[in-house]
This record gives sequence, structure tokens and C-alpha cells, in this order.
Amino acid sequence: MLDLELSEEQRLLKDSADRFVARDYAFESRREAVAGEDGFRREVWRRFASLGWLGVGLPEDFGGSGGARETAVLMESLGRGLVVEPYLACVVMAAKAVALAGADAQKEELLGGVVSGDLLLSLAYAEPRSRYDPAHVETRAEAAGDAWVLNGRKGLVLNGDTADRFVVSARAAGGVADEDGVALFVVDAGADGVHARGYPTNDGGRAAEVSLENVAVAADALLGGDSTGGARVVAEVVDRAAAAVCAESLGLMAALNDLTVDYAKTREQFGQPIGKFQALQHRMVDMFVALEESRSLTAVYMADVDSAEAAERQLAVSAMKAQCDKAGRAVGQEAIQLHGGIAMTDDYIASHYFKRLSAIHRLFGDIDWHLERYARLAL
Amino acid sequence: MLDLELSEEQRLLKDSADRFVARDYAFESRREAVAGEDGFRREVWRRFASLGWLGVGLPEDFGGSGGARETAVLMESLGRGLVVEPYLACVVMAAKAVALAGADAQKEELLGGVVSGDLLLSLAYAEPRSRYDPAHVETRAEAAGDAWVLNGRKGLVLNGDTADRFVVSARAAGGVADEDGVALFVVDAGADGVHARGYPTNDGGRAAEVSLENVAVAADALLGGDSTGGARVVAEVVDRAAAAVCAESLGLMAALNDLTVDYAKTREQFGQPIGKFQALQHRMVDMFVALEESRSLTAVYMADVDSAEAAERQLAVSAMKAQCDKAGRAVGQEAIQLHGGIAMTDDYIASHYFKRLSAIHRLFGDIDWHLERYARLAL
Amino acid sequence: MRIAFTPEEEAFRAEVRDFIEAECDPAARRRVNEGLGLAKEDYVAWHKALAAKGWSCPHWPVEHGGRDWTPAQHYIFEEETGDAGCPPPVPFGPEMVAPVVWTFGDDEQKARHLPPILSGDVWWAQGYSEPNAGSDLASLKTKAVLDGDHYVVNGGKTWTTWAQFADWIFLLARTSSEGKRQEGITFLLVDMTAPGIALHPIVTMEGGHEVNQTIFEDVRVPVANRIGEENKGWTYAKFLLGYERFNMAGVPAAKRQMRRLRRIADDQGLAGDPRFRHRMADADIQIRTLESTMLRLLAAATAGKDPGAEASYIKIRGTEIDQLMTELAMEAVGPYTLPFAPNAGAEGWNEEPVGPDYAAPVAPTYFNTRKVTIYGGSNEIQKNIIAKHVLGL
Amino acid sequence: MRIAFTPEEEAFRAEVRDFIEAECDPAARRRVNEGLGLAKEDYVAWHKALAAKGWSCPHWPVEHGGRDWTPAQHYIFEEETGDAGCPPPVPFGPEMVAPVVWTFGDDEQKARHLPPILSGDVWWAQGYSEPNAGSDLASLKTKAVLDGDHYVVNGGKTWTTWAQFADWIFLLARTSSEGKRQEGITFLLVDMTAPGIALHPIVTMEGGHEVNQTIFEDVRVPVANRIGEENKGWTYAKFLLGYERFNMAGVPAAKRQMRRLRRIADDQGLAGDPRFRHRMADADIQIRTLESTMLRLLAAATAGKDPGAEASYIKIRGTEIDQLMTELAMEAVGPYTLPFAPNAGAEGWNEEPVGPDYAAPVAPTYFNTRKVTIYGGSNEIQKNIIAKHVLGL
Repeated sequence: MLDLELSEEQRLLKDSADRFVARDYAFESRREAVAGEDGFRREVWRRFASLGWLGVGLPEDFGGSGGARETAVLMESLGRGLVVEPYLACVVMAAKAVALAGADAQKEELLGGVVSGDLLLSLAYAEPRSRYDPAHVETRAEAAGDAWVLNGRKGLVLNGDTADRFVVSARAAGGVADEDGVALFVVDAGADGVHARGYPTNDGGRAAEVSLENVAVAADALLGGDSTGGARVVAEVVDRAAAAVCAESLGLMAALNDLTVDYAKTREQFGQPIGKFQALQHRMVDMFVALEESRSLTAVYMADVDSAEAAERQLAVSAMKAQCDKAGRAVGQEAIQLHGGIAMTDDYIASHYFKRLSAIHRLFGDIDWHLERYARLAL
Repeated sequence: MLDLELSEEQRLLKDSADRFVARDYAFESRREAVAGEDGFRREVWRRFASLGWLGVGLPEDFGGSGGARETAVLMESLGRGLVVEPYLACVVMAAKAVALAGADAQKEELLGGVVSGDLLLSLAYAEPRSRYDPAHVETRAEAAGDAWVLNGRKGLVLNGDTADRFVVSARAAGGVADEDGVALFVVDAGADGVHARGYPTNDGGRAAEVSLENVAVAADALLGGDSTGGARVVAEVVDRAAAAVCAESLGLMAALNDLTVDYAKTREQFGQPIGKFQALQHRMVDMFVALEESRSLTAVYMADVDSAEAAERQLAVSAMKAQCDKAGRAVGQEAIQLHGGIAMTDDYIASHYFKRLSAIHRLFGDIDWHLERYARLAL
Repeated sequence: MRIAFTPEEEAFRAEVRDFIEAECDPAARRRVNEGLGLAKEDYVAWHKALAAKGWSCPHWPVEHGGRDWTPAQHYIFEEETGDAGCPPPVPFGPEMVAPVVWTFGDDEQKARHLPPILSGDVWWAQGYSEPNAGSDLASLKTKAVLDGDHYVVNGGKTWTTWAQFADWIFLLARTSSEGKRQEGITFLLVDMTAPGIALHPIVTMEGGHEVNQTIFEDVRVPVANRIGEENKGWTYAKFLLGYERFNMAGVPAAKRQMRRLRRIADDQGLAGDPRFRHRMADADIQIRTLESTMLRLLAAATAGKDPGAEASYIKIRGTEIDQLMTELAMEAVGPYTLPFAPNAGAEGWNEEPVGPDYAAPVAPTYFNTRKVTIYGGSNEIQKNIIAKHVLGL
Repeated sequence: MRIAFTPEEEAFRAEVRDFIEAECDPAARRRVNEGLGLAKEDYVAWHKALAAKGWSCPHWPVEHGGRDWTPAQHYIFEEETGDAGCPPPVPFGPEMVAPVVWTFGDDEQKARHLPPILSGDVWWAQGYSEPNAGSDLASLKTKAVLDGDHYVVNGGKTWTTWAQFADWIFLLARTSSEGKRQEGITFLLVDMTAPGIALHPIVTMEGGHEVNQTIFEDVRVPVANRIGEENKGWTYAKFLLGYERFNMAGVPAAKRQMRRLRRIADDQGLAGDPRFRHRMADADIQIRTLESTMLRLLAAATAGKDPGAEASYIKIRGTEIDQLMTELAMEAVGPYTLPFAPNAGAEGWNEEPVGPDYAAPVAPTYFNTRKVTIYGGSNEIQKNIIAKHVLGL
């Protein structure tokens, strides 16, 4: 029968993440981290490593544990805490790309570094014109004897300003949006010709534009020695990231729903708590239902993200992302509206949940993009 | 400056139509008319003639008066009364096609008959596969010397079961959906090879499927002697019909809003009128706004239906139909829901308003069809 | 999504399929799949076939004829029967009055009423709603006055679905006007052949006759037909309303509607229209989401847990999806939703349909389905309940 | 839709256009058209240019410096200035306090306050909302105690927009706690340089500083600065809230947003996407519909009629459309809405933008625009008002 209950390990992971967020991740200290140079706290990252979280979703052979469901368990708790440390960018995305595409030696070195917390990776796959298509790669990789020379520009590289190395997609062959002909390279952030321009994002995170100018990389920088299947690897990683932010959005929505209901119980207007006004009650019920439905769908379909069948994974991810984004938009907008003015302020945490939800809606395919893919696969 | 106020003539027309509907068009007698053989009452039709309504929207030279705005004024009142007499089918559509395409002699004869109430016309333009495209004409017209032979099948001919004559679109040349090559013929309902199969429609109206088997018509049956521009004439007539049902839907929505608010004021549940429940109040406000907005848009754009520029007419009609259908769907569904069970019954008039609105949404282009045309013209 | 059923469960699924193939009238199934109505005989025939197999009321306690199925078996059974278009269960006897009888009835009542419900020999109707009560059930006015060993019942019930087929009706009547409105209500079982019962058909907007006004004029009901105690009927009524058997009937029906919608869209040339595809995809995800909620309940039930709050919004979402599917069908069919053919497809109907053959039931279904967000506790009432009991507002 | 303006009206339109061309800073207009913020100086400069022409407050009574324009002229003026992207009028002085002053103020107050508002020399702020009052304005707690010929004001106001630019503030203060809450409120005009006023900036979620908490600690306000009678301030406040000048500012702004959206959609390859086109078309029709309502009001005003109920929903629909446009822009821009550049485009900003050059203001505008359905009487309050006063519920 379908196993939707958390396993013992998943329960432990969830408890430890929830405890961490509740006890050690206060809104004020997050605010300081966001304002700091890295946009997150190195000591928190080390703590993640010691808790074993930096291997969640990575292969056991290289120090990791669990799959999409474990990643989801962790992401939901991190969402509730508005955690800004780069678990998504480094582990779910860049390290996973290495795990999927790398040769054993590459995995040994890179995943070991990620799991221990000593190495920060970012996946540089998107480009200024790629929108939601991971196969849209204009960055060029030209063979130069045994080595390669990379030229191009990567956009919105999540946490790219603090990455030690990038996993870069570059086109070795084919036209701009061809699925074949894309290679993945590991590139040092300090290599000649690599320039990362970091900036904050609206949700309290960080990203970078990365330009590559005649960047020379050795043959062993090519992941798995395969110069053509990179777009499929990135597509899978982006799907996994989409699933992960769906789980994160459950935590965000839950936090907003709790805040809204609590506020409605205490905020008085016209002589009674606003939660007594029926029109507002019905809207809070809609918010509740939106979250519960998203929970149900992700509980059932999250396991499909680990499927060996691309079509099964894609269908599940598109269903989840369309549902969670739709729910997240409604919950986020209603949470602000039902709070009123207070939720418009930077000082009140609701606005930050709202902005993180808004950012998620623009990452890894928006509702239209996923509905289109879903229609192609399911109808 | 923009003239949105009713003129003196329009005001008189509105007053007389409102008075007729309120005094002489009781729900019960309408029900009997619907159940009767013709689906409407001949004596009411004669009354329309004597009131001058059967010329509203037709050229003055042939006994008519006014244009799209006058048609709208009348339609709104008829909507409020759920009037089933074939003003839309006979005057707004079939007679208007004659007015637009006919030679003077044809207009003289046919429009004279319509305006006096002695002649019932129906426009047989749609076909089983034409959906919302008036240029989709499979019915064939073949020249046979001076005369023509018609073969084909016409679908959903409004009030086609009581028509004395049909205005039939038939393809004299070109491919199935070509705009050119369509001719309009006047065909006697009793002519050899014409078979009309009448049936009731969900909204209390009547329609017919009309088959044409080797129907021979003389040269003077061809409207205006033009065998190629018929699809453009039909397109204009369909636009006019769409505008007319927008006006009608204002009357339908107004009736439903009034019924709903009145019911909410008197129906008690849990010790108070349901109109005191805030969640329901806000939904009734949405219904009110939907109607008022539709009123505004139609007030401003209705005059464009008479424009000589097809693009201007099309843009106005598509904006109005998209808005009024969207509003009508919301108002209709909410009216049923807020009433509760009583509105589910055939005995209560609200369900009939609802069904007429639903029928309108499937006539002369639905929301998607009009949004698509609007986008083409305006974006 | 993959559900790992055990080999035993898969064997059970095969058994259910074979049984349906062998015993369920293909004509009735075709009608269900095409969105057409069924006759009383269709429901009864399938119920009796199931009863012969011992499957007519599998969710009942075993002692009364239910099956000792796992939640997974119930799920499989409902999925297969739903998917195959078997006539859906008629709830008034098996799902509504029966749990009240076995929980609160005396031995004689159990012996008398449960077997014919199980076998399909007796058809029940529900007598809850009254013309002026609506969602405010407790304001009911039908009176029962004790006269010797009978109650004399006077009043009227409305929206009594298929009362024209019913042999018995259960109803709530006021036996006292003391205290709160919820007190003073008594739960009675009434033989529909008793003198003084009159039915007035209510025609609903699509032209069908599903519901009635049922009028009681000096109807004598033996005290022996009272459930439990006098004036405690509200307790039993609430139990009945709260008796949520594990029910996923809505999902297979929605999937059937989706399959039909896709056929219609193909035929109407809409399959390639990105806007309509978008709406179909969105609806399909909504169905999968509702199904996922049902699976969560199933998983919780399997783990022996109370489903809790998740159960409360199923009625809201199930009915919204039901209405959405009927709207999409209207949109897909387009102009040929207009012809009015209330008897289209009925037994003995042999006219040629107007428009495509799938068109006739589409508008009547759209109209009729407006009821689903109103009945069974309107969706507004459901939201009030969630606001109060789940959100604590 | 064609509006038949008279030749005189068309001549007036040409005059307005020429004036804008000659006097309105192209840099400021570019900023408005690109969705970027303006500095105080931009507003003041345009106001002063208009004042020099006698057009700064055309809706005022002529005796105080207004123009004797027809409704059509007001319409044309607002359409042209809106279309050209001129800095929008700042309402606190010209549209809010000024009507109160000329209606309820004494001669000295009129002489002192109206001319500098007209000329643009004095900037006003609004002191209505309080932290615990919100939509329930009458629950305000800021106190004013009479002490000789001064009131001593203590308390705090919130959401005071652009108080950091303000020379004066008008506020409601409680002078009595007797009777109903609406009684005992007094309307005061306060010099922002008075000792005891402190501003605490409120940063809103997009990172901007538009609003403040304004704290009053023993602020002495001359009795001469009281409007009308003590304890009658609620009357003046309601007058102010109800003072709906003929205002179509929302429509030209929405049309500007639509033009920008189309450029973005073109650049992002969405112009041919039927689903996005569908949404743009729907939004465009919503804008035309709102415009039509404004035209209905104009026609009614021209005919000397009270606009009546139509006016009441403009705030609801205008703000909904405003939010819709910002959402569509988010959708069109896609991933490049993420970079956070709160000062993008500000005076002195010379970094290279991240992403397309139209992207930077899109997310901040989306975030900031969440406020419009909350402020100025939340849309829920507007619906309560319509339910009560228009529908009679």
C-alpha cells in the first residue's frame, strides 16, 4: 500500500530541523545574516554539516542519504524558518548535478567536500535569455586539444557569489535550444576569466551573474567525460529543485496561515476580533484548504521525483509545482490582505514569507510552464 | 462629449418595453407559451408589431428605426422579462441580413413583412461543424442557369421551426472556411427539399436543424445579387446579435441580482436574514459590481456596433461579450448558490434566468473566442 | 504516482474486475460513462448482484453483513467500480440510515431493517430538510405527537430524493418545543405506504424529477419505529451527518468526466487549443490532488489514525471539481449545448440526437450539478464548520 | 470607442499637450513611464509649473484658485497628464485637507493654508490612522487636551505617507471620551516643525520608505489651528473621506502599465503565447471597463446628476486592476524579477542593471502594490459599505 507516513529516519530529520528552526533561527538573526557579506552564516552552514543535512538527497556511497522525500522533509522545515543558507543551491542543485553526471573520482572529491561543509558549489545553468528552459544554452565550450575553453554568460546563479566552484553548462555542439550537445564543467570561481557579480535577491537570498571569458579548463573538469548529455542532467536537477521548493512552500504557507489565524484572533476592529467576521473566516478556510491540498499532492507524488522514468518525474513535478504555486500565490496574497497594513512592513515576518513564495513562483518553471508540460504528458 | 444618456426616443422605447414586461408578461403565461406549439405567442408578436418594435434596428426607409443602441434598449427590457418571442432571431438577425445584403426590392418586400409582423424570418447560417465561425459554410450553392440549387445542413437555426422563410448562407465558391465565396439566399420554409426539424432549447426558446436537399431557388432569391460577400454580412449580423444578447444579459443579471438581494433580506437561517451574513454580503457586492461594470462597458461601446469600420465593431463586440459573459456566469452561478435549493427548481424563475444566461454564453462566440479576437485587434 | 499494492491486493483487484465484467449490465455502465441517467432498476439490479456476492455494503460491520476489508481493499473496490462506470451506490439506506440503526436501534429494528437494505429489497429516502429550514436543520417544524403507541406525524419534508422509489423514509420530527431547538427532535422510521403520506414532485431546472416534497398528514407511526429515545433525535442525526465512511466516489467519477471531456475536446478541435488544454490540465491536477487527499486519509486509516481535519474539506473540493468538469464540458461542446432533450438516452428514447451524440446530457448535467454545492450541508456551512472547529475562529 | 469632443475641447487638449511638452521634465516622465519612483522635487517642480499656469488645483472652487472647467475638460486634462506620464498629483494638500479648509475652516485658515497648497510651497501629510485603529478609524486614541489657547497633543499616527517631506499635518485627536466613539474627536492642523513631533520611518516590504510612524509628545497646537468646533472632527473627517473629486487617475496609469507590459511580453517572447495573450486581453478589457465607468460618471456629472452608486466600487476595481497589472508584469519578466535593487533607477544610481532593463522596478512594484487594497478604506470595508448603503443588506 502507499506509504505516506514518515519513516523513522524522516521523522528524526524533521524533528531536528523543526527544533533548529524554532530554537536557533530567530527572525532577527536571519535579518543580520541577510545583511551580511555572504548573505548567510558560515557557522550555521557548519552546523548543517554536523547534523548531516548537507548529504540529504545525495548518494550514500559518497556520504549522502535519502532521496526526494528526505529533501522535501528538510526543505519544508527550512521554509518555515525562512532559512537562507544555500542548501538548495549547493546540495539539491549543484552537488546533485555532480552526483548524476560525475565520474566516481569527481563525485568522491566534490561530494565529499559538500557533505563535510568545506566546499560550496553553485550550478550555473540559467542564462539571461533562457527563461525556464534548461536546454537553452548559449555559453560555448570549445575543445582545445584535451582541454576546453568556455565563453558565455550565466544568469541568476543561486548563491553564486559565495561558491568555491561552479558547475557550468556549456554547449559543445548543436543549436541554442537543442537538448543534445550540452556539457557540464566544474570551474573554479577564481579561475582566470571567471567573473561573478553577486547581488541580493528579493527573498533575502543571494545570486550572481557569472561571465566566462576564455576560461580554460582541463579535460577532467568535464563531468563524467560526457560532452552531450548535460541538458538532461540539468533538467532533472531543475525538476528536483522545483520539487524541493514545493516542499519549502508548504512550510511557508503553514507559517503564513498560522500567523494569519493568530492575528485574526487577537486583532480587534469594530469591537470584536476580526476573526469573527464571516467573510474573513471563509477566506482563511480557503487558505487552509489550499495548503492541505498542496500537502496531499506532494505527499503522494514526491516519491516519483526519484523515478528512473523522466516522464513520470516530469508529470509529478509539474503537477506539484502548478498546485503549490497556485496555492502559494493565493495564500501569500490573502495573508497580506487579511493582516492589513502591518504585513506591508519589512519589520513583520509575514512580508518575508510572501516574498519568498513570490520568488519560488519565478524559479524552475512558473504555473503556465508546468501546466503546458503537464498537458503534454497527461492529456 | 460622449452621450451616454438615453435620448427621448430611447427613453420612451425603454418605458414601453419595461411596462409591457412588468404588466403583460407574467412568468406563468410565458411558461404556457414555451410549452405551446410555436414556443411563443402570435398575439404577443402582433403586439410587438403594433408597438413598432419589429422595426427597431432596421433601416428607416423600410419602416424601421434606430440602430444598435435602440436594439440594446429593447433587448435589456426583454431580458428582464425572459421574453421568448423571436425578436432576436427574426429582426436582429435575419431581417438585418436582408437589410445589409438585399437589393431594394428584396428589402421592400421582406422588411415590410417583418416590420408589420406578417412575415417570420430566420437566419440559417450555422452548421453542425461551424462552432463560432460564420465563414465555415459547407452548404453548397450551385448555379443552374439563372437559378441555384442548394444542398447542405444548417444547425441551430433560432426559431427555425416557425420561420416562413429562411435566409440561408451557402458556399458558391472557395474552401470550407473561406471568407469569400458565400452567398445568401431567401428560401421558403415550404419549398421542395427543405426540411426543418424543430426542437426546444434549454433556455425556453426554439431552434431547428434545417436540411436542404436539391433545393432549387430562382435568381432573385440571391440577396443583392452577390454570390461572394455573404460571410461578411453574416459576421456583422452575428456581431450585432452578440451585442444584443449582451444587452439582454444586463436585464437578466439585474433580475437575478434583485431576486437574490430580496431573498437574502427575507430568508431566515440561524435566527437572522441570510443577508446579514458578511460572507454572503460580499458575494452579493461582487454580483452588483459585475453588473454595473457590464452596464458601463456596454453603455460606452454599444454605439460602435453601428460603425462602418469592421475592426471597430469587432473590438467593441468582443470586449462587451467577454465582459458580459464573464459577469453573467458569475452572477448566474452565485444567484443559484446564494438562494440555495429553491433556485434549483423549475418553478422558481431564477433558474430560467440562469439558463438563458448559460445559453447566451454559447451563442455568437464564447469568452475564449472573443478574447482571442480582442487580442488580435487590440494588443 | 505509483501505489505499491501487495500481490493479495492485486488479486483482489482482479476479482473485482472479473466480477464487474460478469455481473454489471454493460448498458448501465455505458450510460454512466456517457453521463446519462439511470433508472431505479439499474441501481437495484447492481445492488442485488453485489449482495449475492456479499459486496453490497462492504463498509458495514461484519456482523451485519459487511466485509472485513482493509482500507486498501475498499479503495480498490471503489476505484474499480467507479472506473468501470458501475451504478453508484444509493446512499439513503446503506450509508445513512443503516449506521443509525445498528448504532442506536434496538435488536428488533436491526433485524427488521438491516437485511433488506443489505439485499437491496428495500429502498429508503431521507426526511431531513424542510421548506423553511434549509441549512438551518434544527429549525424544523414537522411535528410528531404521541397518541397511545403511535406518533401522529404532521408536516412536510422537501428535497426528498427519489422518494418516488422509496419503501421507507427516515425523518426528524419535533416532539417538544421546550429548551433549545436541537432538543425535542425525534428520529422516526416511516413506512411510505402508511396512509396520509403524499408526494409532490419537484422538477429541477434541467427538467428532471429527482426530488419531492413529502407531506405528512396525520400519519400514524408506531412507537416501535422510533430510534433510541424521544427528543434525542438530534444526536442521531448529527451522528448520521458525521458518519463519513471512507468514500472516494467523487474521484473515479471525476476521472470518468475527464476522459469524456477529452473525447469531446478532440472532436471539437479544442485538443490543440493552448487555453483549453491549460484548463483541462489544471482540472486534471485538481482531480489528482483530491485523489491524493483521499490517499492520505487511506494511509492514515491504514495506520489506525483518525483522519482529522483533512476530511472536512473533501465535500467542498469534490463538489467544486464536479461543477468545474460540467462547466468545461459546456465550453467544449459549445453551441450544441442548447437543444433541450430531457429524455435523451432514456429507456425507449429513439430520436436522433440534435448535434453530436455526446452533447445531449451536457447542459442538463451542468444545470443539475449546481445543486452539489448546496445540498448535504452547503459549502458555506462547511466553511463555517472548518472556521470554527479546525481554525478555532 | 469614439468620444465626440467639441472643437473647443479638442483645442483645450492641444493646449494641455503643448504645456506638458514645454513644462514637464522629460526625465521625470520617463521615470513614470518606466515604473520608477520619483523624488519630492519632481512632484514639486511639476506642481509649481502647473501653478504658474493656474492649473495646479483645477477642481478647486474658482474663488480659491480652481478652474471653471467642464467635466470634459477635467477628463481631458487627467487623460493627457496621465498618458504623458506627468508626476501624479500628491493628494494630501490639494485633495484632502484643502476641501476641509474651504468648507469648514475660518477665513484666517483659508487665507493662510489654501494659497501655499495651490502654489506648491507647502507639503501636507495625513494623520488619520493609528497603530491599533486600522480600518476602525473611530477607535483612535491620540489625545488633545486643552491648555489655555493651545491643545496639547499626545499619541501616535501611523502610515503617514511622505511625512518626511511634510511641512504640515492634519490630524484627528480625541478631545473627549464621552458619548459614542465618533463624538469627541477634533480636527487639528499641526505645523510639523512644532517641538515634540518625532518621525519613525516604516520600511515597507519592497524596501522603500514611503510611510512613517509620527509620534506626538506634548505637542502644543494653537486653538486657532482647530477646524470648526471641538468634538466635531468626525464630521469633517467623513466629509474628507467622502470628498470624491472626479478622478480618473487610475485609468491612465493602468493604460501606461499595459503599454509597458506589452513591451515586456514582446521582449520575453510571450506576445504569441495564447494563454498570456488571453490574460492581457482580459486585463485590457477590465481597464476599458473601468474607463467606461469613469465615462458614465462623467456623463452623469455633465448632465448635472449625482453619480450615485457607481462611484462606490471604483476603489475596489481600480485597485484590483492595479494589482493585476503588477502580477502580469511579474509573470512576463519571470526569473529576473528576483534581483533586489531597491534603488534601481534612483537619482545617482549608475550600476548596470541585473537582467533586462525593465526588470528592476517590477517586483518592488508588485510588493508595494499589495497595499492598495488595504489602504484608503480596505476593499473589505468598501464591500461592507456597498452591502449596507447600496444593497440595503
